[in-house]
Amino acid sequence: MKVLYFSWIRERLGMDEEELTLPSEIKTVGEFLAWQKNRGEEFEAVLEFPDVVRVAVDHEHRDHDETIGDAREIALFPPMTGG
Amino acid sequence: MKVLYFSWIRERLGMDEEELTLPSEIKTVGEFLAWQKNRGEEFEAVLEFPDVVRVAVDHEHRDHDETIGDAREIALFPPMTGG
Amino acid sequence: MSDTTEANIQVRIQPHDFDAGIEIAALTDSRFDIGAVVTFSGLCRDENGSLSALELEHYPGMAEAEIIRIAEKACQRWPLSHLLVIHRFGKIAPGENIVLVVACSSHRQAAFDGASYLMDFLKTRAPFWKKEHLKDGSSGEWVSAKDADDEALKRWE
Amino acid sequence: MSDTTEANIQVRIQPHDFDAGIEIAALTDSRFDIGAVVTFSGLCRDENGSLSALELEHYPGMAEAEIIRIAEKACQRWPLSHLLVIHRFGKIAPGENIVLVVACSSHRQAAFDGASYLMDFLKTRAPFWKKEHLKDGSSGEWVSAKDADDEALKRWE
Repeated sequence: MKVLYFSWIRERLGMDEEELTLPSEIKTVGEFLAWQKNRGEEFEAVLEFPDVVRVAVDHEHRDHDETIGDAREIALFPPMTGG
Repeated sequence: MKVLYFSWIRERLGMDEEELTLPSEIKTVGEFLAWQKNRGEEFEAVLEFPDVVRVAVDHEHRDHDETIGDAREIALFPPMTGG
Repeated sequence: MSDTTEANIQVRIQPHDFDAGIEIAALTDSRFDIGAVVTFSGLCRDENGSLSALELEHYPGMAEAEIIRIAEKACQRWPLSHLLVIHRFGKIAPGENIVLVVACSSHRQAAFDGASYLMDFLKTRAPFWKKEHLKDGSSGEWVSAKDADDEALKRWE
Repeated sequence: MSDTTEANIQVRIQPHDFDAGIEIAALTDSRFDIGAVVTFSGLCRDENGSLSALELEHYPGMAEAEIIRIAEKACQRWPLSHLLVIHRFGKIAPGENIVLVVACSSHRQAAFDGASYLMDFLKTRAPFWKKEHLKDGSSGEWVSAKDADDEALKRWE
């Protein structure tokens, strides 16, 4: 599964994308974020306040309590500031 | 005093403007319209339903119960359809 | 009404066409405080294909004065840095422009509200009248004022 | 969503500038059913003079998809004959264009509401992020999302 990072999350993690294989017990967006938080110092800093992190699964916004399903692509980003 | 006519009022009266001297007893827009109505057949037809006739005094809308004052220019026209 | 507010209002009553892009550029070039520009363009419609042109009659002098009064009220109500109104007169063919409003502000809601308010009052208070000219060569009807346009004013009370 | 509705939505995510007048003309030329066109242009502001540019980052693929979803909802809610959205990315200097929305309808209130709805949801849901670059050569802050933008959505509920 491809995981993308944008804006200050991308900058703090020092990467814009990576390939990940998730443990099968991870079903929801929230579980995915909790798992990510344990992947090192930078992930812990980025996910210190997970509520501010927005998640899209296959180009669609997903709330933290929603399931990931068999996603091809997950993206993590801060609240949007376009327009 | 200059009196101007627009749109179908202009067409029915067959003139776009005229010079008039009003009797001194005419104070309000409504009194002016009532006086105009007696000026002949075309005026009677145009002012059959005076409520639909809009009046401007010196380029400002005036309700029928407002006074004319010492106007230089009065205009009669139907409801507006610009834009 | 402050001088500053008045300086930012432009009203043009003209027979010739306009270009919204050129007007937006003229208002925003070399400015760094305008975050939002809302334009309204009103066009001549002809849904049943019988119209040759609309003829726009106006009351010279009052048309400008009345639109300026409406624009001043809009500028008192919302923080608009510019408010431009162009209204054409004369014969206008289907598909052609009739009216343009350009409202500039630092914030988008003020620009939307200012332009919408201006159009609602322009429709019912600016002295313009439309007459239809039909394709068969006959002179059609004077367009009737719409109750819906009077209704639209109530939301600004 | 009917085919007709989808056919009338255009979304472009691009680095280069746009011209509102050209876009309006492209949507309205040879059409006689459009009576009202509302455009919203969002520009890069720099009120204190310290900004060199905003850098707009976006999520390719999702940016288009999300704006199309918002546009489809607008077209379901109001009778819009066209809804065009152009959003730029990359470095944008103060005074330059960032976003354009063009909403066409036979009636003015639908065009105003459609454009305003689209901007409110684009602001909070389209995946774009702005970073400041300052004139002193330093990289400034990522622009923070505004609570007021979330608030603005409530009037469409």
